[in-house]
Amino acid sequence: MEAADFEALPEEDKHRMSTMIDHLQVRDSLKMYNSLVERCFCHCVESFRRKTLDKQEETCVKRCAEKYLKHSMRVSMRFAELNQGAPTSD
Amino acid sequence: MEAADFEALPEEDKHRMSTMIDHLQVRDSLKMYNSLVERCFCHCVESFRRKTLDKQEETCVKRCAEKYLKHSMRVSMRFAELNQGAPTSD
Amino acid sequence: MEAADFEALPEEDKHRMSTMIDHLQVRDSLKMYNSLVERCFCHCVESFRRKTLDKQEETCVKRCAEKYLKHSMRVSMRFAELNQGAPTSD
Amino acid sequence: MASKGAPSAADREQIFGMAQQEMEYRVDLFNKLTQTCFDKCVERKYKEADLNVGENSCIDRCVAKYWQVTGIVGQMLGSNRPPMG
Amino acid sequence: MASKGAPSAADREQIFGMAQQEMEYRVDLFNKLTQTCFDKCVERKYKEADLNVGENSCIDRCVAKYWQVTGIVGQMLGSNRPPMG
Amino acid sequence: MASKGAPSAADREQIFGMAQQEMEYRVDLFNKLTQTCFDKCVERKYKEADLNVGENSCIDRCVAKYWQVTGIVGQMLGSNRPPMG
Repeated sequence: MEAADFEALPEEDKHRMSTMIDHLQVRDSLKMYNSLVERCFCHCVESFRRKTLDKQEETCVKRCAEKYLKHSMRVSMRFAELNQGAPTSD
Repeated sequence: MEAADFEALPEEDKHRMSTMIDHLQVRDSLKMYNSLVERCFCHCVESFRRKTLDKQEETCVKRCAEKYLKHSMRVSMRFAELNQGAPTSD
Repeated sequence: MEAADFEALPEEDKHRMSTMIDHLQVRDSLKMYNSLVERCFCHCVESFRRKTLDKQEETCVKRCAEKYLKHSMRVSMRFAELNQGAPTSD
Repeated sequence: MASKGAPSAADREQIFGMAQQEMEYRVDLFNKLTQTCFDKCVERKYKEADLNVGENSCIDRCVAKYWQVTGIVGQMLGSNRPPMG
Repeated sequence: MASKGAPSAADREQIFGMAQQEMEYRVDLFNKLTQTCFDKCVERKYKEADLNVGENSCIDRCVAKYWQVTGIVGQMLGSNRPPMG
Repeated sequence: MASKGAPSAADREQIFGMAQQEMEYRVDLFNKLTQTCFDKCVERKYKEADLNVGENSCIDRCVAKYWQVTGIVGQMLGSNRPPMG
């Protein structure tokens, strides 16, 4: 997709395009939310003898979720740099 | 999504909405079918020395599928209760 | 979906249908590309002490990708035969 | 918005799109929950086709705990109400 | 339906939607099958870029057995013809 | 194409569809990369809520290596530029 292609589009299509991008971003963040929950649940909850989380499980889930979010933001920055062809050093 | 939002919609949109819901439900059940097959295949079929299932594998697949369906229905009931804010006891 | 259903469709729908099929095929191949990358990365890259692939990892990735593509083509042929109800021998 | 509260075409698209995303989100959540609790609770020996008592109560608790995790994460993400509430 | 068997707009939408779902279902099935059989049959050492004889016959059998499983499950779900038959 | 380079309705659909697929592809790639590098780099003990130095540098290298793998595979698939360039 070249930038030129976008420029050739009439206003209504640009609008439609940005609506689509918004739509995909919401969907993306909901998906991220779902996989975060799945992962942190799997890593932190092992016992099913009660139907409420105990203190330890809750702490684990909170840290896991926070780590996942920080991780995801870091990946996002690195990913953007690589997409823009930033030079890399070892 | 508040109930009020739906009420404000004209008839044709309500129709469109229910078509969408039907569509997603069919898609959902097809996805469920696919993951059931994947899971039961993975759990039950280990040997590839013949190209047809032996009796034991077939029994395993059938039980696994039945269990998965029962499991899925149970999850669905519990999920609906929680969505409606049912009280939970331990 | 019976063949008859398609025949009853006007020309513009047939066109729309084939556009949809093209669209799904591109999406499918992009998904395949993504899962190939994920799988070969997981199998071949274990160390994160440098930020570039070493020679051994690179060789592993290339072979893995080639094998995955050959595998995928073979599955595709077998899958098509079964879809057409080809007889199977053990 | 037009007078008398009738939503405009753009508003209708918006409402429609949001409803669709919420539905897709719920389906995705339900599928992940179902698969996770199956792996956590159901024995892989498949000696019989029925869920036994232990499996059934494990499933109930698994769903309840999973639900709580969605709540905790939803709060952390800054809305009091998680996307699906 | 209109006379002469020309489908109405709504029927056309319906046919179109069903065809799309069937396509998506098949793609999903194919992808899962491909990944599952890769994991079951292809050695992870990647000593060479070709599939060897053992891997190839394992793949053929894996696909055939996977296909049978879809058939068994399809029957259990109450249609003689599984969704993709 | 119409004169003056204004794209026709069909061309616009085409451009639109391609853009959507490219977006979906990138989102899928990003999600897989995120999950894979989380599994490879982040310790599962969750002793604290911050990423430590070791985890952070592991993540950076993991992303860089993953990116190289997409490049290698993209080249093998016959385009000098992988789908996401």
